[in-house]
Amino acid sequence: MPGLDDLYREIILDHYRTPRNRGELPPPAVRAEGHNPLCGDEIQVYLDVADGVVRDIKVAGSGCSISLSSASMMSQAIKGKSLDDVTALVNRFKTMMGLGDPDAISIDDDAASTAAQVKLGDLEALQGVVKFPVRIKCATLAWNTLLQAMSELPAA
Amino acid sequence: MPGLDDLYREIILDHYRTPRNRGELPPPAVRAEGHNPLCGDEIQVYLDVADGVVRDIKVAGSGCSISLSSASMMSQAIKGKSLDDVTALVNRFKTMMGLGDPDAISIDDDAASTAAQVKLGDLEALQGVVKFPVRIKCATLAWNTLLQAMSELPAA
Amino acid sequence: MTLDGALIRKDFPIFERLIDGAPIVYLDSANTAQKPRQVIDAMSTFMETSYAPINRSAYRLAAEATDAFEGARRKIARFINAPSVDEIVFTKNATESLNVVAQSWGRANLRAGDIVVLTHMEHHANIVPWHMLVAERGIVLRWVPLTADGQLDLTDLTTLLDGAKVFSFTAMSNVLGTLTPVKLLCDAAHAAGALAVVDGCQYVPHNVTDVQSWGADFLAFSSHKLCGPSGIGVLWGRTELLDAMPPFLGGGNMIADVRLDGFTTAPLPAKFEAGTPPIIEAIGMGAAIDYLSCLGMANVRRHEMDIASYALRTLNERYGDDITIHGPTNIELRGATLSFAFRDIHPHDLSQVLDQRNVCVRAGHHCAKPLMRLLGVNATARASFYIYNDESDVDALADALAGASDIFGF
Amino acid sequence: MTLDGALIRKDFPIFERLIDGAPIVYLDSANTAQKPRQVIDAMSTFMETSYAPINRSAYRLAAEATDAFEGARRKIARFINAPSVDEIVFTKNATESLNVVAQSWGRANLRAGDIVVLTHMEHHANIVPWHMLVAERGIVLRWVPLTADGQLDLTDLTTLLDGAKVFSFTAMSNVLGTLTPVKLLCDAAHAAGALAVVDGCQYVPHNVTDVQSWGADFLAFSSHKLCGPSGIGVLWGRTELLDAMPPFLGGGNMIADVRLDGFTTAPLPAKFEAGTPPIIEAIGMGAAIDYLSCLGMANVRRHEMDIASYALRTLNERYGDDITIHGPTNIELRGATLSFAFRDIHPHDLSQVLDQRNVCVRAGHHCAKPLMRLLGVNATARASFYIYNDESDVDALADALAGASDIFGF
Ligand SMILES: Cc1ncc(COP(=O)(O)O)c(C=O)c1O
Ligand SMILES: Cc1ncc(COP(=O)(O)O)c(C=O)c1O
Repeated sequence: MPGLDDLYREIILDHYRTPRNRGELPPPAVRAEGHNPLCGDEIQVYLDVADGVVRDIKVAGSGCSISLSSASMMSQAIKGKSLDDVTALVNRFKTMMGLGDPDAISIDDDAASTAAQVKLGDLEALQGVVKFPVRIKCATLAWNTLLQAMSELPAA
Repeated sequence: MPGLDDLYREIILDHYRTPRNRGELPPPAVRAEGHNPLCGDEIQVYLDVADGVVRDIKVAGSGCSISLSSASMMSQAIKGKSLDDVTALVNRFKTMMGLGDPDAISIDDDAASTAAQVKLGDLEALQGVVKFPVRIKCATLAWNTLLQAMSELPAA
Repeated sequence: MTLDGALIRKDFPIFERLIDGAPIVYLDSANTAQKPRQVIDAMSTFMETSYAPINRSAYRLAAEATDAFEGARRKIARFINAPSVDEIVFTKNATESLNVVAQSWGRANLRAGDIVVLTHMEHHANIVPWHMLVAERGIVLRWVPLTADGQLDLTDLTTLLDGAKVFSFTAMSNVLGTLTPVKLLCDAAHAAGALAVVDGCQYVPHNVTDVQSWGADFLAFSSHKLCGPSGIGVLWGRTELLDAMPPFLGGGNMIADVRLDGFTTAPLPAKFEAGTPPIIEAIGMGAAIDYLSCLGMANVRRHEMDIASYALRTLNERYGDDITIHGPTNIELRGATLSFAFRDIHPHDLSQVLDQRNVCVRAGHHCAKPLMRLLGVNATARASFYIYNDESDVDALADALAGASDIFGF
Repeated sequence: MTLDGALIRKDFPIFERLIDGAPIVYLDSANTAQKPRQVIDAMSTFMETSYAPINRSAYRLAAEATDAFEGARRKIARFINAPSVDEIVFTKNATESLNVVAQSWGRANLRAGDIVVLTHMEHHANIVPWHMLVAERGIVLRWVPLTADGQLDLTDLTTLLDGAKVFSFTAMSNVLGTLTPVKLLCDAAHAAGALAVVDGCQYVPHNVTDVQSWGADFLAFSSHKLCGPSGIGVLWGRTELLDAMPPFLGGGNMIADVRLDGFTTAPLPAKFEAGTPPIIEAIGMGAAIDYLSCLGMANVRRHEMDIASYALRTLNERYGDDITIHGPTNIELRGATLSFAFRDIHPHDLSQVLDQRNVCVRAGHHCAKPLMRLLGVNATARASFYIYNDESDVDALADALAGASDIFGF
């Protein structure tokens, strides 16, 4: 059985205690809301994109250590990145979470290899979550909310 | 395990092969229809009552040996009887079928003892049906249809 | 591979039971199938070692139970070749599955005068839910008639389907044994702009099922007829349809959020699975599907064709005009479910007499009263064969029929 | 009689299982209860020796199975003191039971503007079905508020019930553990001319239940919370009400007759039991009720009061202000279900950490989001105790909580 050390790595607890990019953004930043229906957690992602680049991102709401630290690390990782890079990162992260869902299979080879190259950085610390399948939904909550925010961006 | 001899007594097969009082009666005789939803059997009972006495009864419809012989014996047994005697006979017959349902409990002592005195005659042959619980519904189909017909009689 | 009924029977503890000193000749599998040790053990072991709530708790025992439960869903998706596991909705039985289609999809999409086409050989489960919409909504039912040998009469199918919104039909009749041309019917429904709803209750346990090659829109079936436990059924539906439908039952698990003033629904399949699901039953159904898959559904079908051929031949040769077997005589067009009339003996009496030799056949209307009326009977006797049956069971039936004549004195 | 949790655990095979070398401390029975060997064996034995269809066939095996199935129904009727066994309707779970009330009784009797009163501590199963009628029919919901210690605040009950058609409430909160004054609430509903619908999901497994002394109109509960299998629940309702209601699901078994142009319904309880019922599950539920009856429900209640007292005392003494236990402190007013907040640790993390010591508690909104919002939290941790728990389990919980502080560095 996996131990708690796999889950609660120091860097995760650090992001949990001191979340980065916490707060809200006024319009025209896009706002999306995510629920984890299993535990009641609610997260809001605010996304400010200009010229295809994430200028700013903020995260609000409440959740457990895994969902909030994942949100915090995500916000750090994507700030300043192009939307293409963000998409690649999301795919990379979801792959790490073992989410080989049918949709993912349809990614073409190019995109898949791009995804493999994207650097996860701090996010690697969340790898241990895979051993605790129930928590995967916590780790991916912010990411799904981010995807939703991106889908609501005005067409460029 | 009970044997088939308990069920298919000679007298039952006789009533099945040669049903008594088979047919229909024109109005003002009352008509009631009974279904056995389990096997699809359908029976019609026609009841002609005057001055509180069953002047005539006919049975139509189709069914298995148990339901049709029970109907035939019933028709013989109640023809010419007063409605009170018929009610007593129905109770007696249902008691023999082991139908100690909550409603039956509410019969007062007088009625119960009257019921006990009513002569079943040929109908005793159906006693073996109790050992085949699934067939009880067959044996009582005509009787329940009779009760329904009685409930539809015009008030005296 | 040829299946060996006698060998398969060894997996089913009930065939060790003796009644009056003899084993049971179970010929009522179209009603409900017996359970192999593998299914019984899977359920017991799960309750003994891994029982826990599904999907709602963070501890390991619950994660393990959830994996087992969702694993069963994946097995079912593969078994019917569903494009996505999220399209497998657990219900309590096929009846509920068909009611979900009629009540949830139907209420959202059908208005007065809308046409739903059924066939004359449907089970009540595929009739009454639509009758309820006739009463509630004023939809109109049309019925595909039957040929003399109990097949669908498709002569006027195009006319019947003209303007229809739904064509709901069984893939195999539970009375006549008739297999219907499912793919052709799905295509015809779609050509008319109607949905194709398949009642797979009698088909899925006995044949290779592929909803994608059929091109069906919905499929309903039950666990208990495929050697799994009672208390669980499946509704498969295409994602777009399920996504667009309103939920059916409200409660826990099917929601994304609940406030004092309203609620939002969870994604598929949770949206249609309100309340605590049939957890132990899903484990059992998964084990049944493993068991059947191991035999191979093509082999199951071949085994049943062999038995059905032998049964038709034996009964007809032995009893000639004294027996009338309903449904197609061409084995390619039927399963191993035989409804029959024997002399003038009422099916109920017949079943009772056969039971004295431990031959279990069902007597009744088989929840298909419209078909019974078409056949001009109140009831039939029905012998239905499955993997654990073989030619010896046919012989037992044929022998027992002889005994029936004696009692009723012909 | 005093119950001995350690002795009772011996009847439950799952407590022989070791995870990381230690047995499981199962504190999630409010979610779903574990199964005693008696239940597991009853189901296995039934499948091994007596499995057959119910009610539709004439052979002995089927008659035997029918007797067993209907015997379970009689046990349940006695267990809740129903006036008639025909008032016991088998459903798939309590959620379906409540949906039958809302959808079948509700659609037939509720119009736009009609008032349904709920409480602020209801489970989603007793909220969403009514929300669906709000959306479909325009009925109006009113909510009985709570006091600071998690009881129903009945100050304005008469006003809330004024003009109401239905008062639907839980007999025990699955979050707060609060027992509600069921008889008083039924009387108040009736005084206002409203029906009294009791959600007995959390109450029936833990207390003596008597629907007649309550004077209730409907009662819903599930088998899986009272040590029976999943896949089966019960709706009890008064005969006059059930008789007058339209059927809910259409299909086999619930009909008297079916024609091409319509159908008529069967008498109770068949009218509400469309399709093949949960046969094996009814046998299991009957065995669970035998098991509980043998312990004695008054003893079960006393046992749980003892554990709840000990838990409140132990946790409060040991953790003081670091722990907040929701719900009444008076043991007479609560069951052994404790929701709590521990320091600032998120319940999900708490549950995960407790699980390392095999302490299984649920973290989440417990399908009661409106109540969560009232408490001002997204989630709570919840420890719920049952017959197989004892003081040692409380100690295990208390010890494991200490470990949680370490990880989160307080
Ligand atoms: C109070 C209450 N009502 C209803 C339910 C729903 O029960 P089920 O999930 O068995 O349908 C539950 C359990 O989850 C409950 O605790
Ligand atoms: C063709 C057909 N459809 C539907 C059903 C209903 O299945 P269930 O009773 O499992 O809901 C049956 C079985 O009784 C059937 O044979």
